[in-house]
Amino acid sequence: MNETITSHAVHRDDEASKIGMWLFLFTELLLFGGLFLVYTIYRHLNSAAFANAAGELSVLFGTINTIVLITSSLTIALSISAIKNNNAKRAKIMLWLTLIFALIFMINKYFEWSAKIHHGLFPGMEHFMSLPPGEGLFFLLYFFMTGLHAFHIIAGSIFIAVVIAQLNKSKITQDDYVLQENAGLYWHLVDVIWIYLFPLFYLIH
Amino acid sequence: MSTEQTALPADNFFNQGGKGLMSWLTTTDHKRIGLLYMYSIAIFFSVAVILGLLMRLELIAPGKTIMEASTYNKTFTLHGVIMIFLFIIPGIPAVFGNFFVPLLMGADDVAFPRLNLMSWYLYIIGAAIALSTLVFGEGSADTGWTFYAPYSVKTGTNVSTSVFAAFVLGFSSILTGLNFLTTIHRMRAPGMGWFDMPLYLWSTYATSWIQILATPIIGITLLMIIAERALGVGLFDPSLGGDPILYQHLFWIYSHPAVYIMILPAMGVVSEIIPVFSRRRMFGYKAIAFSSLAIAFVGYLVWGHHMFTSGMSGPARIIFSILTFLVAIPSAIKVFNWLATLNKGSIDLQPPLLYSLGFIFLFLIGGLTGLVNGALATNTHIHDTAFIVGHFHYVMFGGTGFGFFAAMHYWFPKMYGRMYNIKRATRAFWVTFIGFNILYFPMFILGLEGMPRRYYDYLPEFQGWQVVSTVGSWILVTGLIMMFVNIIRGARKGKPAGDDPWNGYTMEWETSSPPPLENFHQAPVFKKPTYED
Amino acid sequence: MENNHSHSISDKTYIFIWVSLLILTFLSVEASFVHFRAFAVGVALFIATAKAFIVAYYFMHLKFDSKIIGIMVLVTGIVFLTFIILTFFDYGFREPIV
Amino acid sequence: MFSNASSFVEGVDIAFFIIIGISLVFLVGITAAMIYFVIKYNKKRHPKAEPTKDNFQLEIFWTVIPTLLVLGMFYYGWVGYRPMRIIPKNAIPVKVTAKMWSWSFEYENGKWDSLLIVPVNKPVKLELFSPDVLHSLYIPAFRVKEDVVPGIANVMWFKAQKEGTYNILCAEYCGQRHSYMLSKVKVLSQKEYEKWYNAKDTLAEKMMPGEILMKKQACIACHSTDGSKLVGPSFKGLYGSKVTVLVNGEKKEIIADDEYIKNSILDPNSEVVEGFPQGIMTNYSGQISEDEIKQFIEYIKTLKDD
Repeated sequence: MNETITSHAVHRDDEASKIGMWLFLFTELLLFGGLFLVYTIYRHLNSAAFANAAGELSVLFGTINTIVLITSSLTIALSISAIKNNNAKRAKIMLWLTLIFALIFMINKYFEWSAKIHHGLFPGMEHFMSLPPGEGLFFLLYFFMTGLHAFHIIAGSIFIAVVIAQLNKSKITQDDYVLQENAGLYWHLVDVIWIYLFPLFYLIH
Repeated sequence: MSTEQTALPADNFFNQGGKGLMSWLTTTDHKRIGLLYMYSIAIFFSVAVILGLLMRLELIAPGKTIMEASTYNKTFTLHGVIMIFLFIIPGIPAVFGNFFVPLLMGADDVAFPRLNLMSWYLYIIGAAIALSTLVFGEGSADTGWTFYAPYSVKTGTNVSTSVFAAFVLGFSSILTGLNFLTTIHRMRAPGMGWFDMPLYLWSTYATSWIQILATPIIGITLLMIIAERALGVGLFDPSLGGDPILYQHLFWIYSHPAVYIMILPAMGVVSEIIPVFSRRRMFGYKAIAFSSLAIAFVGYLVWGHHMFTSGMSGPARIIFSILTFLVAIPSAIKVFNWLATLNKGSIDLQPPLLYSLGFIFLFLIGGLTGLVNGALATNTHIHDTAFIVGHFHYVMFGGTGFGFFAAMHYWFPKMYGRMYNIKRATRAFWVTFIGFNILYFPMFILGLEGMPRRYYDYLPEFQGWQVVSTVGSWILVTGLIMMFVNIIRGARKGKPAGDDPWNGYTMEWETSSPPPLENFHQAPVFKKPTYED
Repeated sequence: MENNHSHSISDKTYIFIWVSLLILTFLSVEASFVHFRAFAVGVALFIATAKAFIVAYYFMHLKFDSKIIGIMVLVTGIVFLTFIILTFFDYGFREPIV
Repeated sequence: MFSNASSFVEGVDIAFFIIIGISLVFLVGITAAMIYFVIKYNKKRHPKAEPTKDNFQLEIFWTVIPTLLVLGMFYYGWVGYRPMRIIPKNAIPVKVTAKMWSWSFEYENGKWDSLLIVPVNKPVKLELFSPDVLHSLYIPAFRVKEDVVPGIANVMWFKAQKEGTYNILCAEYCGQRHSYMLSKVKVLSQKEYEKWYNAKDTLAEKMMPGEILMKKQACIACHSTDGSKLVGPSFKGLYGSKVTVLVNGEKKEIIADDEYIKNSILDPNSEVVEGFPQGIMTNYSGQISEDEIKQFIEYIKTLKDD
């Protein structure tokens, strides 16, 4: 992702960087889009099994993680408005907060996943294989989609860490903060995807 | 190269920006990256042509001729994977797009040059992975390039590796598209509005949108195949609630628009060439520009016509059939506008135009036989037969391939500053063109007679046309060799071509040939071209 | 340089947006305990879309960015919806699987 | 004009001729125009091009005409296709099993054959079933084709209108011996058909139960009974012989006895004979009973080396 916003040319075009980032986000959206399509069709074909399986997931865990991610979206938005006001220190604090929220999200996810794996619900495990038709698909998609999402959280966190480093080197300033803006865009996208994952997996039963 | 070097302008991108392999492998110059793509694509294309030749040879007689059935199945899979993912999809955009998108708009490079180089590396890595299946593991996949589940999940061959290669190549394709879109949005020369853009840029613009929005779907689908093969959980297994037909939906949601990734750039090239060689402005500029966008959009809506016999629901078959017919219209509009441009022009039948007219003829046959595929009744008969093989070779090779050759002959003097031998190029065209038709036309007849595709062996009654087709393959390859030898000789020893040998109007002809590293000696300003001189 | 985004959102507005997202989240959770039956999916997706819109419009600055980005987002959304709708032309009319 | 081997031929071929007819007009017209322009407006004869004048009406004209034409083509395509999806109630049901790599056809009275035998002028409904991968049942002479999808109950039908024998081919790529997945459809007169249908199963008299089973289960598509090597090892001389198998990647020599054969049917990938591909054979557990396995072994015992 880092590559999309670097340019060797002498002239700087922030608008181009932003368009490039948005285009990249579209591909990310459609990458998940393919999975959402699979989810939609399989839910349509196995609605009872999906509803049953969704009952296994903890609404509490999901809700906490939703709040955590929404809040992290707020902090990264605030960090951008801080750098706009030439407050690099506050920008950094807000980014660190975002990273902490990302960490909380992942820890939460870790406990959630290990609970499921403990119950043998991971694809290929014995209990998983004995599930009635459709329920296995639900858990498969659950692990696939939340796993891919978690992968994006990690990628986004690395992106944010790079931004912090650049802030430390004063390479991001009040006049040149498009990298930070793009990190924000990426992070919000991760949030938007979760906004859909949350009801689809935890809430509809 | 060295003796004639003096004849070319000294400040060209071959000389500037360093010499030696390393300077090429680390370049961010869009022209060099375009050439890197061209050289690598030429290699993979040759490999796939050889595989195709071997397949044709196998089919010259029923029963075993030169290879076992399992080898044959691997051969047509690899032929398909290489031709689709390594030649036709990146072909025109990555070679001529990289070289000429910035030049056509008077820019000094693409928007993200380093990303551009990364795309090439991803392409090479993907290609290496695809070809590694030849050497390592259980051999290359034997599923056909479509990787249909559940066979692709069951077979013992190395499907996961092939599929992963396609995934990496898809990523490369996305990044190229992203780069072009941003470039076209942001880097047009001062004064060049959207409707002043050369038509090639419009077709690239439409193509790039497909690359951005469709490719991720195949990416995730291929990941699902890998997951299914690794975990064996029944993602497409009906007894577990899945559905094998969903795989086909996902596959064609990408792969049908991908057909337009392949053909649109070729149409753009032809739209550049025809006005130049008939000395007049393109007839119906806006119609062509909009038809590119229309093709890109309607192209998203027609994937189901690959699945008319798959067990898809009745209403879906009907909807997809109507939509399929609609996509024919923008293509027809383009053809009529090209014709209208030729009419009353002052036509100079140079090799680029010859290839463009060859493109129109072959694409017409491909497109019109596509109508047979789109109609429900006839599709039932010819689906998955040699008719389809003939049809898509006319579109993909006759269309995109000839578009590629047209672009090569058109822009060659700008790229190398030299000219190839025109007479030899014309001769090579005719041999290629004739060989092409002898090779692929019999497939229509075979298909109508009921010869399914992907058949290693066939009933004796089909042999006559199979022999004709195989002989055609030899003629075609002769033509291709003649063409490439002529091009390579031109690049090494051709006469200096001058800056604007075709008397072209677009901005790439304003700079010297080959262009300097920074493309233009001074920042260009766009002026409306005066066509009729 | 066109870097001076004069039109920016105040921190207060951001916090207001954050609160509204939280409210929507709770609404969505609450709604899941009421049995809407056939509408459950619709309600959940409607609320999710409202949230996604708020995030995109304010947090992702679509409100202030050049129109072209908004159009691109719209096109992407339409293309994705088309995929789903057309696929349902198959699955919506299938005879039941045996 | 049409062969009329089935009731669909006419509709399909009419659609074909309409589409190809219109296409030919365009192909010939456009090609002729290209050649004409290149000659007439060659720069030698016509050194100065006339300026392009856009003509909006012309653009509309050549957008509308193709639109009408293609909608017409769609219509005829649909008309020719519609009857294929309307299955007559009185159609004779035949259960088709497509397996790697053979066809089998089972009738209502339990009669079974590897050829499709149908009466002339009677609708026949094929219920398509596949236990392994995708196949596609294609009868070119009848202009019909439908995929055989595992787990999905696809059906197709046709009414043969002429006595004779026609090819059945598999049109969806299904692996190594895809091109050998062939059969025939035999169209008999009503009388002959009834005679065949009501005759006692002659197969049962001529063959051992294990041999019939082997045909039904498509074993012989991969395993020969004459010693030739197909996808799997031949059954000839198998029983009691020593075979080298790979168990979890390790070589092991075992005797092909009852236990080994049974295991090879129910868990085919645990002991694969050296030199043969892994993962190809379908797992038959749940599809074959204990008794059937015994019949099967009895039959293999008779296939001795010469």
